[in-house]
Amino acid sequence: LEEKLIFEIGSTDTTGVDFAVAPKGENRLGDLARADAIGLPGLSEQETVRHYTRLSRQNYAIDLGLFPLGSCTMKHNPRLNEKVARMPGFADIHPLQPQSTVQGALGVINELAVWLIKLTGMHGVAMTPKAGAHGELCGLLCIRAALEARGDARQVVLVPESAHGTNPATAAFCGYKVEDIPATPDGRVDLEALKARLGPDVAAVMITNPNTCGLFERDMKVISDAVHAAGAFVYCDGANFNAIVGRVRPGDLGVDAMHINLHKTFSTPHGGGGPGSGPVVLSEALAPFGPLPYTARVEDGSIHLIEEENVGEEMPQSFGRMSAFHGQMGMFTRALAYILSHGADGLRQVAEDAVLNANYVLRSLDDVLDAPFGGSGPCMHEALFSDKGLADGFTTLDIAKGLIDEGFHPMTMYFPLVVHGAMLVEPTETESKAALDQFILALRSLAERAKAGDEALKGAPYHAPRRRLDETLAARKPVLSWSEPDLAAAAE
Amino acid sequence: LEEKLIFEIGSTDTTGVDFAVAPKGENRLGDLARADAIGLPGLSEQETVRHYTRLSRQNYAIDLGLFPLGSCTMKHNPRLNEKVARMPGFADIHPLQPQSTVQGALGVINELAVWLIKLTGMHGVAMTPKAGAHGELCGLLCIRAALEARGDARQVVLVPESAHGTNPATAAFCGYKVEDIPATPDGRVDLEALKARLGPDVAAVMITNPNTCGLFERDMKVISDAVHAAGAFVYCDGANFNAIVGRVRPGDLGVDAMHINLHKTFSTPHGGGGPGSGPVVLSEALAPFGPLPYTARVEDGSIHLIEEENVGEEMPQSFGRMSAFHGQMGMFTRALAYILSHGADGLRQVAEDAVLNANYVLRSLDDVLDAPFGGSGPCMHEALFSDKGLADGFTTLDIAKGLIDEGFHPMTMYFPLVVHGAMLVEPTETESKAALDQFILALRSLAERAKAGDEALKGAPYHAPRRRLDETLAARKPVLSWSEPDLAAAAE
Amino acid sequence: MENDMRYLPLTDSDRQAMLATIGAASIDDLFVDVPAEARLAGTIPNLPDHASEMAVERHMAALARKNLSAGEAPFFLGAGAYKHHVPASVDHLIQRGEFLTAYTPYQPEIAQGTLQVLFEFQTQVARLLGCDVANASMYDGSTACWEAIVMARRITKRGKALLSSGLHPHYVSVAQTMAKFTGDDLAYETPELDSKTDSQKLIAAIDKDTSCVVVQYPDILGRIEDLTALADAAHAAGALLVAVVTEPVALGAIKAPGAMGADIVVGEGQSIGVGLQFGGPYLGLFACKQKYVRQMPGRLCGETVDAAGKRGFVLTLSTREQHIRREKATSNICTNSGLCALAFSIHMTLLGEKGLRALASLNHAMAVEAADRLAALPGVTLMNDSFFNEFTLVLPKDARDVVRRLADRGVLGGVSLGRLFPTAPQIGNGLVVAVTETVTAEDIDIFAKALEEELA
Amino acid sequence: MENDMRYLPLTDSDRQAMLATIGAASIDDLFVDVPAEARLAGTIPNLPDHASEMAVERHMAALARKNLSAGEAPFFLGAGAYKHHVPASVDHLIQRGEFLTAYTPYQPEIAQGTLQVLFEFQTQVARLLGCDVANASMYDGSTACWEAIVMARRITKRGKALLSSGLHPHYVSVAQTMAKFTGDDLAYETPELDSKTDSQKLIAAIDKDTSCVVVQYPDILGRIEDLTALADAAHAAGALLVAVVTEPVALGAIKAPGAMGADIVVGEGQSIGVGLQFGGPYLGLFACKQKYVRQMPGRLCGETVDAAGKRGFVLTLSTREQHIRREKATSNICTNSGLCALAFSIHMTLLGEKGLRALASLNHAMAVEAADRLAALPGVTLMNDSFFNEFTLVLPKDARDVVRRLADRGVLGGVSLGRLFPTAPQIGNGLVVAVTETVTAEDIDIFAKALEEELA
Repeated sequence: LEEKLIFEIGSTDTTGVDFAVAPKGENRLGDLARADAIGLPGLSEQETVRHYTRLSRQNYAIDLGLFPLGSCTMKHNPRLNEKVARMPGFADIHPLQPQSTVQGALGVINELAVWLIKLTGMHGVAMTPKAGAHGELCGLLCIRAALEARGDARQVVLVPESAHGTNPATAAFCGYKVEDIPATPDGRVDLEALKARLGPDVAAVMITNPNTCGLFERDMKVISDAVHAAGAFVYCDGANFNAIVGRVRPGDLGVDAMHINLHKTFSTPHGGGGPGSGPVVLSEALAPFGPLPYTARVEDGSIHLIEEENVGEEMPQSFGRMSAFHGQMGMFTRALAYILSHGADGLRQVAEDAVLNANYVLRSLDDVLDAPFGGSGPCMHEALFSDKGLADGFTTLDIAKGLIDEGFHPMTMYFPLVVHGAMLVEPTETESKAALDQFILALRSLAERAKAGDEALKGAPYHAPRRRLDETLAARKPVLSWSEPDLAAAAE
Repeated sequence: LEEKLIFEIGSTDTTGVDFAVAPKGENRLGDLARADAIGLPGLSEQETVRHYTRLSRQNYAIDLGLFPLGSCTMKHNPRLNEKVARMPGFADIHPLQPQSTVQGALGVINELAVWLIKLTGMHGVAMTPKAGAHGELCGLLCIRAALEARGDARQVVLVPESAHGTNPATAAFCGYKVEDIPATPDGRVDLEALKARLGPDVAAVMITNPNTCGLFERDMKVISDAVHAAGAFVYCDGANFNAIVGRVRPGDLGVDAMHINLHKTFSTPHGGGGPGSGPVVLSEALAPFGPLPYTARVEDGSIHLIEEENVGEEMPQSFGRMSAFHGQMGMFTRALAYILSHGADGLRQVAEDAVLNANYVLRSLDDVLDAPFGGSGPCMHEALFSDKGLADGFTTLDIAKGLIDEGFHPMTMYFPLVVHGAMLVEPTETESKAALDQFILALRSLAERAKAGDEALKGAPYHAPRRRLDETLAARKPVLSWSEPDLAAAAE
Repeated sequence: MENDMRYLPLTDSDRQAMLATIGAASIDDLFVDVPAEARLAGTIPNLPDHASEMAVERHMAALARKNLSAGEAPFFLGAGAYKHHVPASVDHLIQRGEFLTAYTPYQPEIAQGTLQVLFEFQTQVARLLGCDVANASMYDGSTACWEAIVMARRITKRGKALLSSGLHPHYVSVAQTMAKFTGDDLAYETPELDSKTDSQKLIAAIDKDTSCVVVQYPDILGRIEDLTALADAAHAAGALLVAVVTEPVALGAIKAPGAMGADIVVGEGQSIGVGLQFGGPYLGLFACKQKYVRQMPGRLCGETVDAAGKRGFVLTLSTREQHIRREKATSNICTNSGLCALAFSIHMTLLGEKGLRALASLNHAMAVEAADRLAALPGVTLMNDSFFNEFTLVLPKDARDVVRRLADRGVLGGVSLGRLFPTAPQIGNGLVVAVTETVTAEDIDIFAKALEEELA
Repeated sequence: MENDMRYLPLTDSDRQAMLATIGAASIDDLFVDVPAEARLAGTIPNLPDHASEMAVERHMAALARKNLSAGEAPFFLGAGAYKHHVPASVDHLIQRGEFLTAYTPYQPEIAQGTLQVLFEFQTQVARLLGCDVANASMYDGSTACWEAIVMARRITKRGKALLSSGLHPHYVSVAQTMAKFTGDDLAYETPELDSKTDSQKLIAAIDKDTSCVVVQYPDILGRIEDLTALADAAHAAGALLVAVVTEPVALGAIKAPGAMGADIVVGEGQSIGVGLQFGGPYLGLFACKQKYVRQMPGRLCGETVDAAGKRGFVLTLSTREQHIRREKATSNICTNSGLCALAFSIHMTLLGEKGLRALASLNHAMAVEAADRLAALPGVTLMNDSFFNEFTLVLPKDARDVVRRLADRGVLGGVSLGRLFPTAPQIGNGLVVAVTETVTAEDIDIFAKALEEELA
């Protein structure tokens, strides 16, 4: 299971491509021709295929097994969507082609937009954000733009303790001061504390619902009303939309903006860390401020693109462009194919099965693992456990790494922060009962071993391509790129 | 590494597809509706993807490493060819479409045919055979048809001892009596013995050149002349064409028919055992007898198809159809893409590099492994070793299984039969020097262990998905399909 | 070569170093055994040199564009090859390098992936066809059919086979070609445009020299009938019944030939997982009764255990095969249609019994709809009483020209009997029409209108 | 649902059994915490129900066919997104399930595949851009550019950035959008149709408040120039030079920005491995000098060892990141463009230095050929003295309409400056033309003739 680096097996003399010979002609590079050795090794096509095929086999993936990853919704990625995204009419068009030559592409964006709006009960949607966190940024920029439009320079964003780290980071990135909202003992936002903090300096409240404890915020509508009454906006983190799609519309709960991680609820492949896509649905109050470009269907049925050129007439309050071009088109085609495959009835079933699976896991394990909010009613699409009751010296990490030896990806651990040694398990709706039963069996056995103090568990994983890795060393003496061994040695 | 069978994890109630509801209508099935349970389990799409993804990981493949498989030419399969074969214009056309709608497909067949004819220096080519052995059959049928056309009912086919098993099997399958030709001590056909056997009862001689000892038959032209003088034909097994493509034309050596395994010389993927494709190039004497359908370019540049309808006028001596439709179109597109990529210069380089690599292996190991014909001059594209000199009780099989633990596929073993404990190594031209050096190192170490009598070697492989399997049990009590466990038990 | 070749990894300095190890001065020294007059000095003339990936892709794409693909037109062709929707995951999975670029599983320790698939495939095929055992696939349906005739000869030691007139004419041709050389005696007549098959004639013709009766189900004209009487008659005379299935999807709706007494059932598996591909590669299905298994041709995969006692799979009963038995083998075949069998098995797993039945029922319903619509056109009659997804129309004129003219209008409207049976002009007005789940109501409408205009 | 849904494996009997385990009477019981008025009783109205794979594929294919794809037309668009030939093996490899469906490599023991690729990617990017270190990629070039400005602010603790007029106008827009909220001060003017850039102006404008100068190379009009003087001037004033590369293939032919003194080099990596995709997903490249590494945004992969002493890779320096630092993070980003980075890295490995140089030189040669041919047309002038694979033509009339009319003739003939700079009508006659290895001599000919006719 050792695969050398391309720098160790390739050479700058080898290549896996060939080109027609360039026609001889005058060079117009000025005096800028690159003379230095770049140091990029090449491999033949066969060596390339082998290198990456072998490397891939050191990864765990949904295609190999269950991913019980709370708040990250790793579900099956249908292969139809990959096929669709590769149709030349989608994969091989330039973002600046004349509009008449890309009506189908604009049609995809518009059709997906209509679905997202209807599924969420909102008024508009900004399609260009490149990922969830970028969507959060978009939502907060809409809020800032809306506040500025009324001359209101509020500076504070309230974020619950249990929020994803991106929430406070995003608020800070666009210039807000971040304050925490405490949680109640049953794992929800403390409504009274929130109400008490609301005031003329608060621009927005960022809430995740269902929240990161796996619970639905029962008071969501009351919260929204209070926030609106205080002149602020409600931002909802849409990471957990999978739990409620087709059954609950955030718009009905008073949400002003919510990003949708297309790779979560709508199953675009995670790809080992991206690319994502984070469209943001917007309330009537915020929609006029959304970013460019924007699509709209016009009377003759064609799709019209609003960008810098015509924004003045058509969308004068837009806060502007937040990335080049039209957003993650390759993710839109996949998400739309996914949505059309499920339809309104199938998406509702998605939420039902996701919640059913999570409750099944919760109730199948709450006798051996502490479920801190197990008494607070059903969970939504994820089940939360804590490390309470494990033998001394045994941690959530040990159970997580033990899962690797059982053939599973670890659950989300130590998040949310409000629970000690949290283990957040999200099975998703694409797992069969048989797969869940296998997972439950594995987790049960690990819990029993950790309670019994089985020391072997602390060394896990044993059956993975690598044992536990030294992350401290990596951070203390960062080696972030490869150097020729003699150079590396000389640098020591 | 245990993956259950679909019959153990699926159910006849589960499906991974969905269809529009069938319109209600009258049933026209007579009284034949199938009422019994068929017993076909289904899996959801996610479960299906996982089952086959996991299973695939129990295979060795070219994409994972070198395949030193003599006489089987396992070389790199370029991905361009996969892409080309899937173009809808090739993948999604019906074999009985009107000719005007498939001119591009007929064009592929014709273009490939022209290449094969020119590369071999022959007169015509039969494109329809489905695999190498089917090509052999085609060649022998042409020979029989040609003999019958002149009223000559010869009954014997001569085959060298070192021939592939398909040669005698094919000759027998179309009604010939098979006789062996002995080999000389230097690993080639015994010319004098052959000449002595030729006579009016001999229909054909089947020769492999380069032969299965990895040597070129120096006397090929003399042999051909003698065979022709005796009124018989020369069939050449083309399995080893990779050694000489672009450098030597079988037509120049007097060959009358030779099949070409497209998956060997022209790199169509082996697919775990097929599909293959075995076009047969034919001399002027045999071409008129080739099978239907046949393509020909006509004056207006379009491609014309000769089949039953027009065979009488155009190809009256054809021996007829030997499979439905036009042959392995999906292999033709891949092979043509491969040939065009290499061109005349690249294909010549293929032979050179294949032979260079084999000689490099031969000379890097002939100090530790017995090379029975190492003194007979350079080998062609494969290097032959024997088990001579291994410690008592150690066999070629032990070395082969030991290679598995070193991360390689075993070489071809116990073939050709003329060498005791043969190990036939064919590296192919798509291996880099670095890959060869690794392989040589591994084989050297195994040879040393087998000479030293390292008992551990007899248990190899240790690091594969399975240890050595009990083939005797499998053949003695064949279990060829799955039964429900209680049924299986009851049957005992 | 002056330029690099993307598939050849040796560099010139590698080549020099390797020649030095070998002790040869040049590459030419390694070809000394080739007679000088046969050694080519340079590249073969009048052939182009190597081309970039981009250039080759362009060339092939240009050829592909010259074809009218089935997905681009209302499409109604069958007659032994059927257009079905293949789920995207099938093609994704068969392209995994570990399947695509694997060798024949002669080394079972590192080929359990391929072997387990074959074991599952054999079970699926046996159940679908209603037989005890199936092999790991053959070249295609037509060659499997001939292998079945040879196998029946081996079992019965008789040399005469009766071929039904409903057998695909290409399959008949293949058998006739081979019989010319092997001396097998084949009885065959071209079919008639009749809703009744020639079963009664076949039963009457069975005698003590008959090795087997070969009957297609559904047959080349789309007819389906109970095979029990044929099987009984054959068995009574010591002969076998060989059934041929060219549309396996049908067996999701109609009785399996094995269940009606067929001894050997062969078929073309292309419908499930493989796609049209202009005729190949396809895969031959081959199944039979348990008692004949050692007479079966082709590869077989069987269950066993490894040295550690774990269940595993191996190729087995290879003493029937050419690489062991040489001229005494049951067949000369040394290839199965591995990757096509994989595609078949994956598609069948996705379908499952439930999906297969739904697929078959959708095919039948669409075919009934199309048959009724087309038979209502002036001058057109429907020959079949019963059928699955394919039926024969009798037109008021020769169907070959009609098909060609429909193609000029962009409609791929079935297979004419003139194309299939050029020597039987008496049935030239017949048109075989296949209707699968890929046909839409709109396609039927376009076809019907075009046909009506062509016949007007 | 009445019918099965192919992606949902639970059967109704599974659901009943699971509810029993949970102790709930129905699914509705699990949604009790949702306020009753927000619980939808049935499906959301006016949306279709589920559809078969075949139906969805047809729908999407119909939409795809409404687009004119780059491969179907003579194609000359660039301006931040380039059509290059991507070898077929790249797409094959990124579709392996273990890459495609893997999670972010937070569990390094079972993510060494992804992690080693990122380590190799970082090294490739750093070397290509001429920098010490690179991160594991960002959303795209435009957002990477803004992140670079923020990083320069963090390093210099100054708030004013000078943006070159040669910077891609979308990148400028993104920065302006963000600056409205963050309060950063951005100096920017639209470009002029001049073979000289505004470097001298920028140098003159650098002062003690300047955090960085942001310059694109090659710039939006295709101009290339030595950045050393700019770097020196910036450094003399305590500011940084940020270089932006939207066409990384150029760096196979021309000097790397890092080698000319740039402190941070960002770029759009789409050209290598990714394809056009109507603008996304792409991947942002981000590299800098070693000394600034802890100020870098985005994911970083580093080398380490495991408990058994084996070399391995992990995500590192994550104390900069949002999931640890929350509001104190260097950026809010929690995604890299993983699969695009993989495609980039595979393509770069196939190319190697030799292939990259050959590719770049073919691009340049084709561009020179096209430039000379087009500049010879009546009324057309070539603005650039020097360029790589993209240049600006000055037409005798507004280029927007010309581009639209060319499209109506099936020629995708470049990007008009009117589209890029709608508020700068004075440069509306400019047309940016990109010429890559995918352009043939015939394409140039068709384009030239069509342009000549449009201008006549």
